[in-house]
Amino acid sequence: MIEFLQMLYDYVNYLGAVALFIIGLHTVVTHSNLIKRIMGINIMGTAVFYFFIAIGNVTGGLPPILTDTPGEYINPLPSVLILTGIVVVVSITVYSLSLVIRIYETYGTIDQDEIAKINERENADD
Amino acid sequence: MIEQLPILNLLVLLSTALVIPLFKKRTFNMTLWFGFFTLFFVFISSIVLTYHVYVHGAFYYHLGGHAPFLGIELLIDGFATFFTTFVLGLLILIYSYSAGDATEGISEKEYGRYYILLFILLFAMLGIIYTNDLFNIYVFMEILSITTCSIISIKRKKENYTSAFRYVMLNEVGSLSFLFGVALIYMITGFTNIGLVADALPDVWALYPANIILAVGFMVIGIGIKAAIFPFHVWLPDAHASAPSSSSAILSGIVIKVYALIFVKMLFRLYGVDLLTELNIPIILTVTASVGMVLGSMFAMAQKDIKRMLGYSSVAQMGYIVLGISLFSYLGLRAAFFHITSHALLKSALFLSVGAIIYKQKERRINHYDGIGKLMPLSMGVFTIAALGMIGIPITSGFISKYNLGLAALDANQTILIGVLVFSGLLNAMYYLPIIIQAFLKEPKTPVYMIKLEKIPLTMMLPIAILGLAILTLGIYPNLVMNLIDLAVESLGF
Amino acid sequence: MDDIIVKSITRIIIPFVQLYGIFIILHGHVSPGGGFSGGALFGTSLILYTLIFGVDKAQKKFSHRVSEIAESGGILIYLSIGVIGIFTAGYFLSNKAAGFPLGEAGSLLSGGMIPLLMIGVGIKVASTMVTLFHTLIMEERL
Amino acid sequence: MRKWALRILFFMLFMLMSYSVLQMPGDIGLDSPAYNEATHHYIEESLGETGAINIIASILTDYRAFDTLGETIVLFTSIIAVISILRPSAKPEEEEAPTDG
Amino acid sequence: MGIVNLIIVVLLIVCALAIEKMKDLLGAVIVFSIYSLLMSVLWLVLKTPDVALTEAAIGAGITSILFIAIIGRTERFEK
Repeated sequence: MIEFLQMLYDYVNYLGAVALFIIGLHTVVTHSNLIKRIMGINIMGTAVFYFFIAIGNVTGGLPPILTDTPGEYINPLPSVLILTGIVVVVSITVYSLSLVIRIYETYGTIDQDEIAKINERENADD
Repeated sequence: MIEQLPILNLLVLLSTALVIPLFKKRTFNMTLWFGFFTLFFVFISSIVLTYHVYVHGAFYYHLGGHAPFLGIELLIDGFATFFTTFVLGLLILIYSYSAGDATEGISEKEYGRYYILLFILLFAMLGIIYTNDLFNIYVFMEILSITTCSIISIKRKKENYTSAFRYVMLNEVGSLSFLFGVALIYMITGFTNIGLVADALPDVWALYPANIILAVGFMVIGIGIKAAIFPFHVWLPDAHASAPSSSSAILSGIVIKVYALIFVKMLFRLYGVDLLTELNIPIILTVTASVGMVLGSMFAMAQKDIKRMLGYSSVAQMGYIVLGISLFSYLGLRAAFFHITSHALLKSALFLSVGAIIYKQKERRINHYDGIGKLMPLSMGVFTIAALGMIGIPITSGFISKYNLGLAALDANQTILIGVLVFSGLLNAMYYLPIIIQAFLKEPKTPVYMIKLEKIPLTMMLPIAILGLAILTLGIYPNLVMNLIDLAVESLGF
Repeated sequence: MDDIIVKSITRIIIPFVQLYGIFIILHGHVSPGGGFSGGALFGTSLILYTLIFGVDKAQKKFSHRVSEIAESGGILIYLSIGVIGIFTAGYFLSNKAAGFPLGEAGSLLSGGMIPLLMIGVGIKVASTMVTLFHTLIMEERL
Repeated sequence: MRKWALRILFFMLFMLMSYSVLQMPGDIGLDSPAYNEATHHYIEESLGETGAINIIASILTDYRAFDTLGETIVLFTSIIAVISILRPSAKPEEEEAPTDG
Repeated sequence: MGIVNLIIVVLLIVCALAIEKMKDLLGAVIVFSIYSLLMSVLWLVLKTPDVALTEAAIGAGITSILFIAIIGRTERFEK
């Protein structure tokens, strides 16, 4: 039991990232509110980035900026990939937010289910 | 000098997109000609590249001159050059069409932006085909997903906003799943270069199987969503139906094919046949492809809007491509590649001719197409050729690809797949033939005010006619591209 | 907001935030930070200006034309520095091989093309953030 | 009902992934497979090859500068997309009532 | 250091669940901002200052501002 808990403690970063990923995915899939779904995408994104950072981590390591301090540096590559990733997710967020504004202006709601209802009603009228 | 051509292609496309907003007065014609020259230059240079690769073999381009395990690497081989040339050639046709019909729902102020997005889209597609680095694929995939969504939503209608929103959400889930897969791969190999990862995987497979299984799952699902492979196709019909016609042709004809190409690249370059066979991926893919082929056609039959029908038909046709890939054999891959080219031509021809009809008649409902063949003989004629190709009638390119698929299935001893192919062809016939019959045999309902034969700008007519000819040419002389396809298949390690 | 205190404090703070943003962009190669974070900080200062003084005033300072030029210009700087590499070293985006002076480690003028690229990225990110904010909060009007 | 089914499904997915995660290389540090010769090369040689003491900056804008280019293009695309959606169109367009297809 | 890490991870999960549960979108955005800040602190703990700085500026700063701007233009409560 202690060993298992110790193992969980060792893997806390990976497990946390996985949990956040699942929570984000759940938010995207189940919620009908569009802004909530965008938040879900953001949570998923940070979870993946967190996973990357956890891969690059070295216990007791130094930040990857060369100094005279003795010690091992952490793996710099994941951080670089993440810097790119963060900006990408922000761009997607901004784009979807602008879509939300337009959807609100044309439909008067930002709820996926209500939008589907409105669409159905209009198609029935044709 | 020839080694610089791939990067030059990318840079030329990119700078075109960047320079368009700098024009003080964005006149439509100027943008158009400027873009056309760019496309023409890139097309010529990619033909030169194809020839070079055909004669001298594949080569690598190391960005910044760094070794592949440090930096990013482009791989220019038969696979990349053939498909870039093909994509560019098709895009020139669609571009010329869009010069006449970009008006469909796009306001005049947006023309410039539409072409900026188009060039960035092309940049991303070329980049994604050239690159040999997993993370670079992710970055290009994101560029591709934003541009595809925005060329849908640039048409300011409300259904465009909702379908673009659904598309962007699913796309992002797909991209992040792919990135998670990349993380899992990076965790055990320490590389993002596809070649190096592929070398390392067999050793790692024994140590950390959980990583690889999860990574395969995430990556297949991620790209599956983007390529609209069967269970993940929900976004496609809405998105493709609501976009402007030229965009629909690009989305349905080219973009999902590019994702299919990444799918191929990932399966065969990254994981390799042995590992995937051990994970039973071929069987899973075969089953989903067969189900997708049948169900996609069935959904298509139920549609009243012609563009939605074409969208569902794309889902079914992606099934054919995945079926060819899932056989994991030389013949299967060859058939899949031929179907990618042939379906890109067919679907573009269908969307463009339907676009011409919508441009003229402002009508998208199928049951209002009575007698349209008499009013617009050329558009409807090309529509007929392409529809016959979809069904798989001889002398069209669709027949050759189905024939090749059948051969590949026989070669793999899976005779049941032939039954599925024939059944799916019958289903195709059931929804394409009525339109043709209706268009040519019935009398037009409202002939009074448009009795004149079609009067459509030459820039729109010419691409449609060329596409129709190309379909027939490929149907009669398939060997025109077969050599290049063989080269492409061989470059994947068969 | 018409509060005089808020306005004066913002007037004092904004130059410092912008200076800090520029500092982070220029010191990207010797300390944490770089084009993205610095550009985002610089953009945030302009967003603050917009929040306090209103969109109209902010748009006078940062018009559509300026933002268009800054956006394309940032990437074009990046590209043109990369293209130098093609001519001198044979590879796009080469640094040392292309003959950029590496300088003394740890000083501001080191790293060859790295600070130059960071400046391009910083311009791009800052202008993008501001333009996005303006576009998103602006009510539709003619 | 559907809500709970989905919750259970996601929980099972979580358990599955956690189970797999526990079999992954956990030795965070110098022995982990990701800390390979490429990492050592970045740490030891980057100063000589790029002249920047911030390794992240040297990878970001030298070794993998093409990714950064791609990323600025993502930003560029997103802003073009946002403007194309939100910026008011020309005056005559505006007076037209939104038409339905 | 491990304990700090653990606490932050637990807080992150709590924040994520709160974002999912909250009906008030403005509240959810504020929690999201806290989430981003926590994430950037966590990345600082994991010795990646560059990423932490970027996340603090972009994730906690600009994304939250944009979310709030959008909520101001649309609805505040989820149905």
